[in-house]
Amino acid sequence: MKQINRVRQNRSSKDFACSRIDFSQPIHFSFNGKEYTGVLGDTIASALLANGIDVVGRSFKYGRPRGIVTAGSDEPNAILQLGNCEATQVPNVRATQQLIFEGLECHSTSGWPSTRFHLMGIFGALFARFLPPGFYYKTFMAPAKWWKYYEKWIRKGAGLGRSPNRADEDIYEVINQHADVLIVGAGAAGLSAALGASRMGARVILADEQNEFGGSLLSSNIKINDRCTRDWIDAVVAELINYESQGQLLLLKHATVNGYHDHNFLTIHERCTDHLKDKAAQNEVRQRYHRVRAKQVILATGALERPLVFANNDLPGCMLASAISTYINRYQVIPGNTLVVMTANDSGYIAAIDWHNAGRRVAAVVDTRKSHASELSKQVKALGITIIYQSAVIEARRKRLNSRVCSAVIMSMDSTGDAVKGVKKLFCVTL
Amino acid sequence: MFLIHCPICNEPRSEDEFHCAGEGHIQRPLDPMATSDKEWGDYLFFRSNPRGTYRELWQHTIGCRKYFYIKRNTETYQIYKTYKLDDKSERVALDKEHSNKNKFGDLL
Amino acid sequence: MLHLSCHTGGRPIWSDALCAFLADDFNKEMQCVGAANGQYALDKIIEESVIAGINAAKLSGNENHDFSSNVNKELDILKPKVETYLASKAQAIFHIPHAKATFMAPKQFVDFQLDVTAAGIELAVAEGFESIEHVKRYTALGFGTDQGKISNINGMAIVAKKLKQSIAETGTTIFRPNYTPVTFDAIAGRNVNSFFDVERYTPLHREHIKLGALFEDVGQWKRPWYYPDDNETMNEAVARECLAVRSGVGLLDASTLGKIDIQGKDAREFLNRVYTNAWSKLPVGRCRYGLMCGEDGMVFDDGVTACLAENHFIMTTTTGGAAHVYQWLEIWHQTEWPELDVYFTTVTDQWATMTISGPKARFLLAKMTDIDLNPESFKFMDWREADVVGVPSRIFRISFTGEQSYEINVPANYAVVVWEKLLEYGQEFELTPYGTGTMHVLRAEKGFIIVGQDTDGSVTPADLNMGWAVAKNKPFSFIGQRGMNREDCLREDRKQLVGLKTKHPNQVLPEGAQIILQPNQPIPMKMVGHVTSSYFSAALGHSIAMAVVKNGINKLGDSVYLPLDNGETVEANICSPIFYDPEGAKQNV
Amino acid sequence: MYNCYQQTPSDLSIKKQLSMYHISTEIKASNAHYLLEEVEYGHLNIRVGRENRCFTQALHDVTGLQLPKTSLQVVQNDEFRLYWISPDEFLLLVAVGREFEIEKKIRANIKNTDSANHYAILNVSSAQAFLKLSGSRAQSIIKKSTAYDIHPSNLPVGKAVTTTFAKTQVILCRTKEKDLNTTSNSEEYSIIVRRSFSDYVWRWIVDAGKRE
Repeated sequence: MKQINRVRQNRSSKDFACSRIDFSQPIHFSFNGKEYTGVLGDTIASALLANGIDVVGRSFKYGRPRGIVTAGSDEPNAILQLGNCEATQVPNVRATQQLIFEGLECHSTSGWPSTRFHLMGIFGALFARFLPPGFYYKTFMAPAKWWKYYEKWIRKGAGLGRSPNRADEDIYEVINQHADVLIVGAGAAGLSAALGASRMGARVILADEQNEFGGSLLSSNIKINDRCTRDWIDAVVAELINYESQGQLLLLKHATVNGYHDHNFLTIHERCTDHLKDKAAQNEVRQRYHRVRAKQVILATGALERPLVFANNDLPGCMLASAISTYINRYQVIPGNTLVVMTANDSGYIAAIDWHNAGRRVAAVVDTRKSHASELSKQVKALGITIIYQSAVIEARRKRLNSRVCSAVIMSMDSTGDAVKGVKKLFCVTL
Repeated sequence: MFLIHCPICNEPRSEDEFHCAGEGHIQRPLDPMATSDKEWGDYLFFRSNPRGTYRELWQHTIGCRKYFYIKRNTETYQIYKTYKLDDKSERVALDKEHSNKNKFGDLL
Repeated sequence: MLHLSCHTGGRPIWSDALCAFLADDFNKEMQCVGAANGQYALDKIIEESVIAGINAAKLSGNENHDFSSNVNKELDILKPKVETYLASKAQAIFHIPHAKATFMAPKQFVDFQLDVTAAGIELAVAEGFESIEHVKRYTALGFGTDQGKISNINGMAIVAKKLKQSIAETGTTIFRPNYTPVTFDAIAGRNVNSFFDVERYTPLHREHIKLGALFEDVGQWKRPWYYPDDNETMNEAVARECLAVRSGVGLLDASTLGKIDIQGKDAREFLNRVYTNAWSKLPVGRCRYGLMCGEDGMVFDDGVTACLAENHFIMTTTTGGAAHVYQWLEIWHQTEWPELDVYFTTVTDQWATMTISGPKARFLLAKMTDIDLNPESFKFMDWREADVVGVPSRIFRISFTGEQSYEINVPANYAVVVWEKLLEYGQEFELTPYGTGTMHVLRAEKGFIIVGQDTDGSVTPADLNMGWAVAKNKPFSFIGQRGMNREDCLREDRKQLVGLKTKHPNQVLPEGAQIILQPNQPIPMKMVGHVTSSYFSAALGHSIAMAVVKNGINKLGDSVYLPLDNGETVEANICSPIFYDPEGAKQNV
Repeated sequence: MYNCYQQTPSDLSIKKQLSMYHISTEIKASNAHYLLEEVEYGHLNIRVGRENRCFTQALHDVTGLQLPKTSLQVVQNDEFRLYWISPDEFLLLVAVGREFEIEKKIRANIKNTDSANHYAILNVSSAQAFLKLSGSRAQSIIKKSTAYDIHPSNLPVGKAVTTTFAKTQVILCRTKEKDLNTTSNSEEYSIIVRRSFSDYVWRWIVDAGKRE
């Protein structure tokens, strides 16, 4: 399949100065048994979006089709099962974090019998009214001896992946580390803190869950010293590598700081070869678990964008604004044709600008706030994009049961944001 | 995982080198055979298990093998201090705690 | 992103200005920077983070170091020029109302992974769940593998609105490790397969492999279980080994028994306090069996202790109990009786112990050493120093089989030499190596207990009918004395150790089988005890079992019944647990 | 009053088997990145309180060493090495075969023969294995095995710690610091482990040495 949502590669590279993908190296992988092509540097999510894949899974209870929402470890929907053979099966992999490699095989975990035709989906659509919260507690409690029948059916219907039923042959290692300062996250904040601490002579560990350092700077078009963010990142990392070669600093990529335990004991889950291949070579470590005792900890974990809750907000095509910027700037993927942005702060405007600059249409920016004239809103207006103030998307609509979002219902709100009045409808494919 | 300062080795060590031996400062009755079943039961089985400050006896099992006391918070897991069995200054502090406790009788 | 700050007990604090939660100052060794600290302007982030890095370095003991910026001077990376926009204030909005009431509108999802909707949360609140932790558990909000990363705050906001309170009042649920799913493999690391648990070997391990031994795990030790010939089954091998010991001589590697060296002028007094029996008069050159109890009066270890010199003893413990006993001695010495002059040192690994046992044991030993083995001078429960095939040894004449028996202790470095010579000289006497399988049968034939198998932490010396091992008149109240004199420990109908003989001599009772008095009771039956050890005795030609039975010692000769899991009920007679050589004649010769 | 005697055969032709005999008759393991060896010493375990002048004088007379002044310290001279294990426990390493002679000499030098003079000496040469680990991977092998911080600032030469190692208990010591002037990996550690655990620890180290 063609990568219909990929920004053409012959576009001048300066617009995508921070892009981290390499078009010269196509990578083939399969999703739900079908072959796709991405490029080096893609995550499964960015490659799927590039290929125009909307539905990556099914929801747990109602079986509704679900698409990619985020571009990071917070992804709730694109949870995949990975592995080319029984021994290498890995459940619970977030498509937004896993890089593609040649020959990668992955499957949706919540689509039984298949993502397209889903028994639970029909069940969910018909009986959703009868599945209130606490449904499992209420309905399946009695009679207790029936639970074994319910359980089988519920588990099969739900499913967030399965564990492999053959022994994993790969090698995993645990290693103990000690640091004066452990820094979690290597975005602008983490990199700066690492430099500050290292120059003071401290023993530092810098861990980041992404495949490269830079954090949100990697998805940003902002300029530092009039140059693209990449130059700043490279300069900082170069100095840090110098400290690393002296044994004073440990840089960890693909490494999620997962647990913060008593007395500054932290655990880091480093995925050494998961982004490269299905199975590690002999005597090569696939994943490493660092048990760290740190004297000081700096959390430079950044912030997560909070989605707004509205009707049908789960339809494929509804994404976080920050994710849209990331896919465009970092992966050169525009996940749709026409965009409606709803926002309660200024960050939504950046997504609109990125989308517009990538050459596709922004239908409107819907701002829940009162009319204002921030710098960003001026820029957006200058690009000819409509801004609708004090309004909200109250509902997303679709055409068919399994299709992605096709339009947004917009209403203006009262000043408290508690009620709505008037209806307006806009067509879009990404929200 | 605790980081415990061994007062004998005089440096912090990881919890897995240690072994907790339960509540500290529990005195064996000098003449056990003279105790009533209730007194003996109190000594043998009953522990204060408070929420908050607690003194425990620990052994640096994989290390110097010496026993020592830890004064710590059972809620926050903060360790206030560790001290040797014969630490006289703590003895005084402890007696004060006990006398305060006695004022409130069985309520505590 | 506050997940990590919560793992050790921090509680997020809501900031109205930022419309976000920030970490509290619960952990003094932790700080947040950048967006995690509510800072979004890039130049400010860099400035704030560099300072945080410097401070953390200082706080962790690097205060004497000068901040040097000699690297990368050409690009001032820590004070960069950044284009910034003055952001307008954000609005705290979470849930977009619909034209219809929430429960009538199309679904408004809060948690995508577990399909929790705004209507669902409102319903939960309406049903009376007001604490955010309860709402979370009731609706499964944030239960998925994403742990509520994008859903929790919205869920809280909806609860807050419904309850007409602020988000700060509602609070958050607490995040716990792990932030993202971790594979079990990564946590296990290399602690898999042959590294799963520590394996301890005796100095003779390779010799056992050469003889084709199968191994049994005892604690972390690998002990020879039995040495099958050709296609022998375990039962056949054990029967052959048992008969060999009873009629000729057998060889057992007993190196795993715990050995603690005790030195000091108060060693005897210390033994008096930790053992139930008396030690004041044990002469140099003699050994004594001792029972160790907890303060509750229950048996927790046993073993033989030898008097090496007036102020010098060596204590043996059970294989599995060695570490515990060692700790036990230390805690009493350090916390209660520091005034006693005594030092304990573990020497389990120093000595390899080879036991030769059987009527021909002395003939074999005589070939290997010059010392006087005459039973008049080297009596049962004596020990001697000796050169055995030229290797300095300590020989203990003690017996766990009921036969004439010598335990040869040699420094582990020379264990193999002695073992090889034993096998060589032993050919003449058909010396048979035996393992723990056979050892268990032989000791059960004699009614010797194994602590942890025939006892379970609720058995006093009196329950074992071993009152002879409890001194009545020791001046110091030894550990366990008060406990075993509690009213409950003096009851007559406590479970007591007895032997069982089945009606049918070939029936081997399953260990753990329950004992009843009347065979035809309705369920639930009244159980009066259970089988602790059970074997087929090749030497006696019938099965033997040890069991604990209520008031068993007074019921010798009575019939009891054992309902088995195959529906069959077996009849057995209560007897003395000493099945073989009750007078103890054989071990004394 | 104490039982003290020669534990090595007078007949020197009698074969001796060190701990690593379980693995093979070799007492070395290595690849390009590390070298692991078992080294034989005489081990004497000493229990004594620092205040026992009479004993410390005898020890000094025989070995020329004073008891370590601070915890975790190792003191040594050309002939002897003395480890602090706990406030009243020390490990004295002597040349192979001299353990009995040294033990006898110390006992003989103790002037006060009163039974109240409290100390203990014990020959534990068979009970523990002394392993030497060096090479470029030595550091990572140890980090995979113990939670103790082996950074030179925390574990310099001249310090010995009893700690967990591959789920067992060892006495860990840095014996040689990395020589900054040479590119070769001169770093070296010693690991003293109880005999019955030594096979497991050996295999663990060999496994850890397979990977960086």
